[in-house]
Amino acid sequence: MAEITFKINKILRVPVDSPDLNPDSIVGKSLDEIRNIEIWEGNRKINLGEIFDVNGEQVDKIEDLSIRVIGDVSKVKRIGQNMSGGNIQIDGNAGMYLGNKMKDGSIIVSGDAGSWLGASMLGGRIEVKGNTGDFVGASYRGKSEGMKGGMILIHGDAGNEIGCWMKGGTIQIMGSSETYPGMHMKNGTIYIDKNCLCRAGAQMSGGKIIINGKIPEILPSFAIESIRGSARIDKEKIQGPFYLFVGDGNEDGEGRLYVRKEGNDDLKYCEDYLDMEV
Amino acid sequence: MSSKIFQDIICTVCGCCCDNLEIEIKDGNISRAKNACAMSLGKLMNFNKERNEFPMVRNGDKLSKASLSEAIDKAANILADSKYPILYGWSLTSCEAIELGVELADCIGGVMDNTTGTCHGPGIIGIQDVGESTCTLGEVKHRADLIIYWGANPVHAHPNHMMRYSALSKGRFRATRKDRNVITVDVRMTDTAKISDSFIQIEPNKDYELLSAITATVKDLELEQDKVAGVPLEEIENLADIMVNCEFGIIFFGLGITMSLGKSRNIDMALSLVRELNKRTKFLIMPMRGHFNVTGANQVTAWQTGYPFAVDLSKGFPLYNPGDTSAVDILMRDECDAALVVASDPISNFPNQAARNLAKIPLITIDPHVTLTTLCSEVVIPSAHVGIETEGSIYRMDGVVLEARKFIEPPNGIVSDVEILQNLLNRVKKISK
Amino acid sequence: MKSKSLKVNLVTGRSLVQGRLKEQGKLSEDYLNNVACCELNQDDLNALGIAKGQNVKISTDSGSVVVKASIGTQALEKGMAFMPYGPWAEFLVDPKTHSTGMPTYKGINATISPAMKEKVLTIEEIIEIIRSK
Amino acid sequence: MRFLTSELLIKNGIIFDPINNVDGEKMDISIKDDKIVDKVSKGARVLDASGKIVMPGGVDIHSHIAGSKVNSGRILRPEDHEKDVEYKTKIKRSGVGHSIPSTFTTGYRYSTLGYTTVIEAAAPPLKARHTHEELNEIPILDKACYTLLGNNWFIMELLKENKLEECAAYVSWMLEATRGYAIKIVDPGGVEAWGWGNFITNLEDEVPNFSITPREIVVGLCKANKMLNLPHAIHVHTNNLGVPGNYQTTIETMDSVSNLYSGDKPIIHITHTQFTGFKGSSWLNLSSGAPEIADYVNKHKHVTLDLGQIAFGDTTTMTADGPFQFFLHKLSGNKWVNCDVEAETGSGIVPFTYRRSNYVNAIQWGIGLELALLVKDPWRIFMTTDHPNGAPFTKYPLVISWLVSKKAREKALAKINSSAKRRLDIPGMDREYTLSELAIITRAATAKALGLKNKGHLGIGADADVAIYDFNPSSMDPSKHYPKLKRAFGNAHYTIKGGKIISKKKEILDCVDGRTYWAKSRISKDLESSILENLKDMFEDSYTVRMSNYVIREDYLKIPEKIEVTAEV
Repeated sequence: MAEITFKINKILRVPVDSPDLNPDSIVGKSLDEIRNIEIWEGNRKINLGEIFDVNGEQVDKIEDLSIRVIGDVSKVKRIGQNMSGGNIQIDGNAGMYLGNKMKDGSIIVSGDAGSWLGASMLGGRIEVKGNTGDFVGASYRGKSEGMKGGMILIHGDAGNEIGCWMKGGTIQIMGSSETYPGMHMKNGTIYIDKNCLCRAGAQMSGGKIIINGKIPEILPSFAIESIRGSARIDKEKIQGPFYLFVGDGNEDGEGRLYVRKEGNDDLKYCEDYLDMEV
Repeated sequence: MSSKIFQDIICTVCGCCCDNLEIEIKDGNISRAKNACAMSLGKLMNFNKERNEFPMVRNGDKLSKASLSEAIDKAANILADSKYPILYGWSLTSCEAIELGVELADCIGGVMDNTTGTCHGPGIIGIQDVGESTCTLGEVKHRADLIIYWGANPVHAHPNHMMRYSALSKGRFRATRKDRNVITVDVRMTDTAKISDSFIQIEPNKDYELLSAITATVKDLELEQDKVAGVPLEEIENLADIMVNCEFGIIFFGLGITMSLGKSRNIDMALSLVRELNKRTKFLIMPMRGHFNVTGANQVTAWQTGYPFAVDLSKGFPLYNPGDTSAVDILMRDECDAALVVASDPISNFPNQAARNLAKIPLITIDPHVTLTTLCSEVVIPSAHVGIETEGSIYRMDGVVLEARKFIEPPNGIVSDVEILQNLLNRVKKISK
Repeated sequence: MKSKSLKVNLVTGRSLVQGRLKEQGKLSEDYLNNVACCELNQDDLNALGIAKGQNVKISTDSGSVVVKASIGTQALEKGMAFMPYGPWAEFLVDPKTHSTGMPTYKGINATISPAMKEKVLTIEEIIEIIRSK
Repeated sequence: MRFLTSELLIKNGIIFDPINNVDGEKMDISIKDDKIVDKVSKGARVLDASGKIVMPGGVDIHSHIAGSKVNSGRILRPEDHEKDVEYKTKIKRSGVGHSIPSTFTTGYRYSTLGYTTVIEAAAPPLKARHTHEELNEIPILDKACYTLLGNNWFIMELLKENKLEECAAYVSWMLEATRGYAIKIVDPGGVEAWGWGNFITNLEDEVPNFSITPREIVVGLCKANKMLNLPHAIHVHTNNLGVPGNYQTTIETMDSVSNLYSGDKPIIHITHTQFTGFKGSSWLNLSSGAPEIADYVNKHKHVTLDLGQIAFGDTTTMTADGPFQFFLHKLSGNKWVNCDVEAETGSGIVPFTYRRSNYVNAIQWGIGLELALLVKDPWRIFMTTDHPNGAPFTKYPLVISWLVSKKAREKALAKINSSAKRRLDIPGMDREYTLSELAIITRAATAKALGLKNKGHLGIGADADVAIYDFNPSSMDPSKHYPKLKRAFGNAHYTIKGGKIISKKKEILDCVDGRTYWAKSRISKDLESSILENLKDMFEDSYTVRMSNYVIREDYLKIPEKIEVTAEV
């Protein structure tokens, strides 16, 4: 993989909007052409070169292109938007809309990432070592189609409404999630290794959510279906036992919500509604 | 000095926009105001108190007197130089001023946001996912036999609401109070609950769960919990029955569910419940908008830019995403480098850290009163009170448009928001040519 | 047994007095007395060992502030506190908007402890804090 | 570059001006200030229009562009705006487009299609001020709005007691109070029944609590319209819209006023007739009722129609017909907004996508075109898409290509649902609209139907609204070269409004404010005072606003233009 590095060279006061900082807009361009790519700093048009020191050499095939962004770019929005290949590595904290509408390729963030990570994602892979904001893999406001494919892996915690209006793909949170994971979810898989604050799978109509840690309460419109020995994410199998709830009844949904049995004693009441002996 | 009486004056305090005030003017002051509630009287009898008498510009650490053109010149330069300015407030001024505000934001490339973000913004986000079934207040007055106040306390926040538009009003098909069933759902027994027919006490931050349970019951699903949000199951079933069997029901929701845990999704669920109920009977929902023209701020911003609030015009086209382009979030991420606040006092209502970030950047405030925001500002320009000293179009909470009228001359040297903003816009256009 | 502090669920909101006074201007003594206050349930006050009108300190993850304690006219449950919107409540509000633009003004976990000796900040002092770099 | 002279000469254009019987002749058009004159001085600025079509500015008789319903649609659909934005320039304000454009974008995009006059199709009287505030902010276009009266409590009561003269006086007062242009009737009685969540299905159903039937409302208002001598006929959105078998309701509605017809001016206009031309008893056997409707219209001179043509793709349906929109919400499952207005009307919004593969949508596509091809008199059928219900107005060039070219229709037919194709008569229809007929149904006939004397033609004294399209009919055949025609009508070579050159291709060169027309029918003094008396207490118990706060003053409109007539009552 040939690498082009972008090292942030100034403290950003206002947000930067750089949807063209992605492999598709950089492949086949010379370093000077890359430096002259237009981006927005607040309401001013500037060039990439004005806030990044750009090094490396021209790469003509997108599969070989690896973009490395060094420094705190938490105020730089839409990195990797619409990318269809190649790799982006961010050493530091990333901004909002990272990998927005991404088709393919991969993004790795060593620090935290902002909200709307991988929103409306179609394919590819995003990995965040730290935490993320809200609306991971979600849809745009008013649209009823979120992430359709691809894979998002977050090692830290995630915010609210991850996988909102999700239609496919997989989101794995190794930490905890706040409220409403899988909100209005239609399909796809969400795995939360630790705890969920509340309201998992609210108004979901399909798809699968697995909560490995603790959740204080299940929404009243969900119904217990059975206790399963294990649950599957794509090919990987996780040993249970899990309570399996089906919902959201309010949307006549067939979403499947797996909640680990141990540690969730508050949910024991649902076992009375199971006809099979436990 | 002779006294003069003005009829059918429109009140410019809360979202009710009562339009039957009768004002008596004596020696240039309001001596009596018939049909005005306590909050309205608070404004009508004291609008002259604690006013900014003249424009002020800060040099060093003190705000000192300046001429109108000096203040506008300084403000214009701040805005023209700014790389990411916020234009905030707008809910306590006229639509004509808001139209100029959007044009100014479009011209300088700033973020146009109004107080909806910290009021019923979550409600609008919910509507954008589910839609809403609503009406004008007269439909409630004429037809409603079931009125539910959810997380709203009109006795305190909209004192004339029940008398003019809902529970205590006389409608064509609902002549007396007995024809109406009034239910209040809140975390505490509010004064509104005390005059309702029944009160449902809900645990704080559990609105979504209760709404979800009621919707499930309306859909005849079997609930597996005997208590939801602290409300026993048969009380939920009873409420669901009342809702399904009414002829015309309405939910008025307040900040109780937009400001607590779940925010926009609480309203998303409430809208879904109402949509579900429309399969069985006639059911509507309406937000209790707080300020007299916050609805107008949404409408004007929406017809000019396509979006009701939190509109980022810095890239030459409108961008909307509350959470990214909304005032509190931008301030918490410390992303803006200048601000214009019109007819609002964010420094005394925003979370403290957001207020600090707002106070540390060049801040221009246009407001009749001395407020915490004006005291922290770089430039202060006093403006006339809409609906008292200047006229203007305002939108009631249900979207009905009224034209607030002028019946007292403003103090000399004090001009309207519209005139100030027009000057400011012209000056900015000259600078950025 | 007088417990030194009490866990409560804080709701900030509109009250008619605050609604009326905000229209009149926020520098008046009247405004301070009616807005720099926190309504509590009578039993909670007793548990804290303080009487109506004495000062208490409220703190949340976002900050803390000293205000006058009072009894809710609109019956407050045990474990609940109500404060009118305004410059004092602002220190306690959770700024996290969960990407909706709305900070959390209601349902905030807070702890309350007696602070008879401490003073309620005046508007000028609050402005000083806000403008301090 | 700015020209000092206010004179303009459009040279050698190929003129289509049906009102003045000019059909494709090479002529010059002279303009001075904002009027068309017979000649100009040598100093006039010259626009070379040789080899190009020159027509009067387009006049759109039915479009939802302003008002509380349209704005609720804008607020509802950020996802519709996100994909189609308008960048600001020195002259243009920024904005958003697709199915519900923001106000500025509406003005710019209509002018790049060569349209210069657009009528807002439905203004709820109580919220008419909102409509006018938005119309004031739509640049360039001249405009007006229709006042919704078909479910008005006071009118229903007056008609029930047969007080026809008081009803006419009240209508005259309402048009002045709301600065409206014509009587708009939507699902008469049905929206009032929807106030209780009920539905009205035919002209004979009684409206709950008012014991009047939709037929009596239509007939009563048609009589009132004639008494008041209003410039435009009653503009009717019939009952049962969007329901299979509703073509019969449409014909009954047209026939209910046939005996009132005298003189040569049509007295009833049925709007977006495609949605009301459904035959069959269910979605499965849905077929086109266009032949029957067209046959009736060909035999009766008192009726005019507009198409309400659909085009495939995503759009937003919005009408004052609350019950229909709820019906469409249940059908589609999409998000739904409903807003009932006290004592007057209602409204509903549902985003909707018309799909080629969908049997019902394909039949709807056919119904609209069959109506256009079967109604013989082009002066009584107008081209609309009921923007944005059938399609956004930016799709007009596509609809034009279907009307003028059989090949264009065949290309579209090849992709639609095959069983729908079999059931439609379109494949067998050969008629192709001539350019003159096209000018009639998009500007001349609509201006005439609206009674706007200075619009829709290029005669001396007409408003200087001109559209120049880069298509040479002498060297190219519209039927064969329809893609070129579509492109030409998609971005007018030049659009001139009030004598000013507004746009060249897609670029906006100048921005002016348009007029807002409203109709004033002067009635006798004593009738007026009798009405005013019992209006006051009607407001007391029916409305939540006072009468003095209901009336809109004339200078609330940016540039008001009163069209005054004298009533017979």
